[in-house]
Amino acid sequence: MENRDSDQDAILFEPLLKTGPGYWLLIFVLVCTVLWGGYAYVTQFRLGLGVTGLNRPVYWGFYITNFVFFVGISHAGTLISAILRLCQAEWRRPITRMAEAITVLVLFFGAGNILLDLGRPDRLLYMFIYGHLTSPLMWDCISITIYLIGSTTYLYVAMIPDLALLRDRITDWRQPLYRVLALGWSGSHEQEERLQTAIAILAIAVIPIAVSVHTVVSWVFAMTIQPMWHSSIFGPYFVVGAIYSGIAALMLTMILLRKIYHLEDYLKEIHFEYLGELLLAMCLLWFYFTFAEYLTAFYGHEPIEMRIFWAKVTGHYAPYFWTMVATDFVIPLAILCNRKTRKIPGIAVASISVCIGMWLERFTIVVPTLVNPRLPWARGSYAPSWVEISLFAAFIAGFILLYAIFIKLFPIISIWEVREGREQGVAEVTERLRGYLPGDGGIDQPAKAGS
Amino acid sequence: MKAMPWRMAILLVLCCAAVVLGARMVLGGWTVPSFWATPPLEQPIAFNHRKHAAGADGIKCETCHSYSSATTGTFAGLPQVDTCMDCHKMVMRMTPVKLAKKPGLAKLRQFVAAGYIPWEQVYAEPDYVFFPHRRHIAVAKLACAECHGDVRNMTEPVLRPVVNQSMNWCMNCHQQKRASVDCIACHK
Amino acid sequence: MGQAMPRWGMVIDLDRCSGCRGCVVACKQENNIAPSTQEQAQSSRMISWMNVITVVDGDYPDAKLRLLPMLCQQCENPPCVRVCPVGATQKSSQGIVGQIYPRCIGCRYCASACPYQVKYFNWSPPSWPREFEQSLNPSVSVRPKGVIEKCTFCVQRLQRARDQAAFEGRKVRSEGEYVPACVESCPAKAMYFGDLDDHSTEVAHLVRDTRAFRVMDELGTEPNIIYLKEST
Amino acid sequence: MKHPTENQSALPGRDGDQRGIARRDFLKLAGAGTVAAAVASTAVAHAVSGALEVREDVFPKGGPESTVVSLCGMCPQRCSMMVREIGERAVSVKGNPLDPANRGGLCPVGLAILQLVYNPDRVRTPMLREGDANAPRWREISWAEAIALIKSRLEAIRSGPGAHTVAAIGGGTSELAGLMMARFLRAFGSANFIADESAQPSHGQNLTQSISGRVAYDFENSRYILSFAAPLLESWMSPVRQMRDIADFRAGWLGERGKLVQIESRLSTTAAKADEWIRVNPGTEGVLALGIAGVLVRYQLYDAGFVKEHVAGFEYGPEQKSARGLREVVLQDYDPAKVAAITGVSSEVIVRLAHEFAQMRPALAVPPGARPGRQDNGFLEAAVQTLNALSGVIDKPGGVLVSREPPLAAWAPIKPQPDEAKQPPLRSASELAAAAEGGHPYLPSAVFILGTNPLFGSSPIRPEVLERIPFKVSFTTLLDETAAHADLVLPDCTSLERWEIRTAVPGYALTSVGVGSPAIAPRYGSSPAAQVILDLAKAMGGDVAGALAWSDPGQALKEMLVGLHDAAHGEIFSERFRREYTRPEMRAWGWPADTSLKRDEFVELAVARGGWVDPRYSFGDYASVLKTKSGKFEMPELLGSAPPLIAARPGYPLDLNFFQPLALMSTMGANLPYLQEVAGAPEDWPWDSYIEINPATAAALGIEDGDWVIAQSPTAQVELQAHVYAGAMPNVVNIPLGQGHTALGHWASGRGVNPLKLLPVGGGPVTVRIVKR
Repeated sequence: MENRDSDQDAILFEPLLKTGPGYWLLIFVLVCTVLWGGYAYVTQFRLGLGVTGLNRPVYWGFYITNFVFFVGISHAGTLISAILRLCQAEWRRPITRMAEAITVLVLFFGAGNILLDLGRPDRLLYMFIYGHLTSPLMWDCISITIYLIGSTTYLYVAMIPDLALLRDRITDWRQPLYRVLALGWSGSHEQEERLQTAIAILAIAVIPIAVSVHTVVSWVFAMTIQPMWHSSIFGPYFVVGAIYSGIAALMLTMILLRKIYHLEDYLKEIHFEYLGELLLAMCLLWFYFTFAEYLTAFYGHEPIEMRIFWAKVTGHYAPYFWTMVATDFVIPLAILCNRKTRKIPGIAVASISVCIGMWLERFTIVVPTLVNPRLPWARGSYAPSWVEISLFAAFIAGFILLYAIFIKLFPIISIWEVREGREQGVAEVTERLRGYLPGDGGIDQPAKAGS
Repeated sequence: MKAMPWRMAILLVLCCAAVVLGARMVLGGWTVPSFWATPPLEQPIAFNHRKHAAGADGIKCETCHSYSSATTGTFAGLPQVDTCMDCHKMVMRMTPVKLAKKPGLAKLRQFVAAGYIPWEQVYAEPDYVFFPHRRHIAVAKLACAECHGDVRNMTEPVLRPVVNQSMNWCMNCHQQKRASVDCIACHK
Repeated sequence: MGQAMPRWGMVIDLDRCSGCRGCVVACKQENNIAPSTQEQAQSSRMISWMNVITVVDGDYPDAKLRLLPMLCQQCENPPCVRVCPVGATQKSSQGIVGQIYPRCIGCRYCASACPYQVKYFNWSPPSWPREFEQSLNPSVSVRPKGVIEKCTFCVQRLQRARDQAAFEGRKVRSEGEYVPACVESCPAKAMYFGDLDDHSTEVAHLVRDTRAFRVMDELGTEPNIIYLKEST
Repeated sequence: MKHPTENQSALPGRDGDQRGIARRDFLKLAGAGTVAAAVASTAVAHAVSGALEVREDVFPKGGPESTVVSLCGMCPQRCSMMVREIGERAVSVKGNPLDPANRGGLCPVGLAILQLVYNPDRVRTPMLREGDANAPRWREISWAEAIALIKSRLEAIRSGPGAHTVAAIGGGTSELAGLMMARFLRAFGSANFIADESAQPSHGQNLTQSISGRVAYDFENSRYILSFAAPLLESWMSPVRQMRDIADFRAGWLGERGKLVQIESRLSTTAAKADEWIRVNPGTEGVLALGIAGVLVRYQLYDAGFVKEHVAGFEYGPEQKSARGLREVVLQDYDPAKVAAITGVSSEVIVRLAHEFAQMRPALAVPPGARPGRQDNGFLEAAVQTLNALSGVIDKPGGVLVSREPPLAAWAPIKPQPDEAKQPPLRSASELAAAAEGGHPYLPSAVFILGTNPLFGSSPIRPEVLERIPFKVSFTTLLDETAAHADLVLPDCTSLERWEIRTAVPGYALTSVGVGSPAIAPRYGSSPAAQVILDLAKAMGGDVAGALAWSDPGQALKEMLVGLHDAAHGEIFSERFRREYTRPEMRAWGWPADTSLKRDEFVELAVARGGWVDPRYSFGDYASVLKTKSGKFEMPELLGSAPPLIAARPGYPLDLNFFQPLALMSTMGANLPYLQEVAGAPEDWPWDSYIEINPATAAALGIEDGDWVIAQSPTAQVELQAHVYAGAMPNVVNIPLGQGHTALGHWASGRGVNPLKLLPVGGGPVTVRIVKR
């Protein structure tokens, strides 16, 4: 039994067992980038934020943009996989793990950007000692912490059976780690049930948390009275954007891993088909919100807001703004609408474009407002310094690095879920279908499927 | 059962180390109570407070720590040569033999020559705190000992704060005495 | 205790102001603001709690130039205080918005939230030529790098005035006894300072002037800096 | 013991031991790791927190506090200021509220004075120049050596070319040193003490009333001020006093709101704050003044009584030398239409101004004083004073006054030296320059320069002139351009470190004496110029020593103050003055002096309070204000001649206009960072020079705000940033003065440009062209 299964899913164990030179090369490059970033941060730590491009009145720039962006990406996993789990979408099985991994790992870098942005990182603890709940930044701090804990637990719990598998399979130095983490999982019926309930509860819990996170992130801006920030739709607007970029990031990851580890058998066209449609939906939704946001500003024609509006539409930030519109709306829409282009290569392009676009969106929300503040005679300008750019690069590298390590320690596709699907999925679905259909369903018992 | 292999061990140790280090990095700027943050000081003279100030006819604190007297400003002060010399005039006349018996006075004589005594300040308010002595002594009628500890009866020179003057400590007293608790009542 | 606290406020008469920027220099000298460099000035990182903003309207020959001394407006309802995650900026019971430098974590949220742009960030450590350190004012702390600072209405002067008053067993006089550096040495006597709630004071009287206005009053921040517009 | 993960999910295990052992190891290791890390981290954490702290020595040290009343030395007004001290350190200054001139106010320059006192670039020891001025090498010498050197040189001169060939310029900001130096020279045998010409607009009075200096404008009692490009709220005579009085004047402190009209090509700070800004072609202000005069005459709007009584040369008459009186001149040559054509001010406006000027009495016209690059100074000032004569405000409230000498006790007379009479003394900087260049009447053999920097400004004393004088001694705080050309540089100290006196506030009629006592000891081995002169005198011995026998300048100063006590009117600075100076009767009678004080008490009190004031002014005392032969206000004849107008040179189409930002009006201001930060007026333009260009002109030249441009005159060119400013007149460019030092200190030297080098040698009008870099 065991062996047959293992042979069957052998390919899923490949990444943990074999490591090619390409991998080490990648690691080397990433580590170098991260170290460079480290150097940049030490510089900033020593000399103060003067080494960035920030100034008065542009108090926030790259760091805050990246913070919003990364936290947005983190909505890929937990939210998606939780939703898919709850509505028992069978096709979710190979996706959930890699999605949740993204969430957990990218969150560190989201929160990390706040640390970068602090003038006195040594006083970070004050947020916990003397925290004032009147400040949206405090709300952020809380909800992100909860989200991090929640999604980590969610990832871990759903991984226990696989860890047990590895414990029994892998005999090198990693075994003790698995032994500890597997918590002596034996796959007994009782354990199965407890696991299922745990996952179900977490899945339900995680969704509101995820939504709250990016809502609160948006409130950091919306709660001020600054023009083009002080908007009530910012909450949903940001959440939609987050999920949008999240899915894009997820599909990108899927495509890469599929290519590298030959997972064609697990990540099939149909998965991309479905996710592609989901992406398309988010794309339209995002456009709806963006349109609403800018139309209100334009129609109201408040001079203070209009200065920013024009700065984005025709002024200094027009290139960023229109690139955003192109990469976030035009390109994905064009690709995803068309069934012919809604194939893996097309989707890859769309996902990349969306990731870029969503970063630009964050940027065009944060900076132009600060550059054109209310005070009619105060003008600013902002260009990131090498420190900010290096740290951005380092953070992306850092994320990929962690992800690459994760792949070497844990199966990137939830093996047990796939098996479960294979063993019970079909029967369940048939059951469900029968449930939907009038009468007894009118289709005869699939004889072999169950046994 | 086989013990945990060394790779595993190192991994775990590093993890913990990373966590704790991170925590400490964050704690770096945290206000550390002066009495264990700073190493004990060294005073130029083994000054015996009790000998000078004990008893009903002892010298008043303000007599030597003159800045902090009720009449003048905010800045804390330490006695200077002339303050000591008001009483210890004979020091200059003492023979080396006599002085040998009184090492403290021998030192004092050197300092008289130098013109000042390099006292180490034990209770130093941070740069960002406004603390007027007279407000507390003359107006609020606090005894010196309340904030400085019972220095009056110390025989050893003061080497480290007897009282840990943290902000909470200030605030508690201010709340009890219904004094202002505005941040900028004291922060400057 | 029981009695009403004073509400310190400032009136700036633009009809008298001649835009000499004496207030700017007086403020820097009083509050230990490190001299800037040309680089800092050009990258708009110069710290100057008091600024004289200039606005040029119209074109030659009908060009008009307005000069507006701009400092922390000491709002009754300050947007910056609400958003501070650690309570490093707070409104005192006497109406002064204070900044607590050793508490500030330097997130610059207050600065982004302030519609008047009068919160200044220490982008780099303050530095003086050794000689200049001689003229530092001990009544004001020197700010480290990485924290926000702002006009405090020269709160150090209020502290000393309160100290003196308490010593003499009275309240701080609502006018004249406590005066910020900028007001003190305005050559045109264009600035007035006092307790806005005490109707006997000159400021309280001037606030009722028909020329009185407050910058961006529509935001409901209720500044305690009141300007008198130029009469013609 | 329980394992944390057990709570996480309570799953019964298959293999108890395995699990148990694993956990135990885990915990052991975790524990070990934690301990190790905790220890290691302590060091790290401290290092980190240390790295983030401010440098310890920046903590301002506390100490006992005191306040000393001193005088500001940054500009000729020399406000009385109160210096706050902590221990030995001066930590802040504020205006002395009792000083009638500044009444508690200070301008940015004065407020920044501590940056001069503690300036790192201060001269720290006497220095002797070796090598030529262009590549000077300085040898540090002791004070004793310095004194000895001067002594030997002076004695050589006395036996050689003669004592009368020694000269001194300065005293502009250190009056006491000036008095000492003058006395020293007299005792030595020379009368060549040249007081600093700080662009005082007294030229007009010189022509019309033949009085110079001590000219005052009674703004606060005026109701209408017609300012002909006078930077009243910027760098004019006494900035602080003017700002205060003009603010009072505009606010209508006598009940009626005054009107300030600024006639200027540029939207300057003064123009911006004025009630009306009249845009006039630069250099034609004088013409406009005469145009207004013409209207006054034509419509009989002038003060006929005053003109009849006290004005000579108003119309053609027997006693008249010239062919035409002013009346004929203005009626024939300056009818509104013609004036409008020249000045660019419409004739309606000219007529309106004239009527306002005639109706809103007392109405006062104010000249700008000498302006570099403008030749019309004499003409303009004469024209302006003519207006004042026509409105009859000469020596009347709200008019043009002459401030009275305070009754200071004179020092003991000195016995005249034979040399002194040999040759006529040199009376002005231009005479000195001429003498140095032409060597006649004689070549100055030595010159003392006291706290003035002629080589930087538009003074006739130029480097090559100075080079011809064999021995040049400079008393200076910072090593400025002039000091760089001196043979001997003596570190002078700032006004806060020395005794100082102020016998008059430029342009202010109120008789007052300001007294400054040293707030802190002279720093960096500097010594007050006055003290050095005393030491030098002592060294010289003989009559010189006898003439300056005081132990220190303070003593000499107090000797002068005794006179105020004996005068038995006026009073020491007091609250009473602040309360009552606004009452007109004060100006009529003043106060009975407080005679209860003994002489020394009086002096001490005067020093403690900062001075003495006498509010009395006897108006209409024409005997003392009209010093002309005729005893009348004489209409200057040069008005009859054609007005000096600037014609743009072909190829250089843009008229060049200079203006002096308040922040940099002091010769040393450029080396004070706080002043560099507020340099530029009216708009901030910190730390650099700039050239104001009208938007249309800039567009025509394809220049945008902030572009680097080159301004070329026929003789020179400067490179600076363009500031496209709607307040600049089309085809007129404005450049601020005060930047472009080649010496002075590390903040000032090499920063910005000194636009005066665009002027042809010896001044004179100039037009420029602008090209993009």
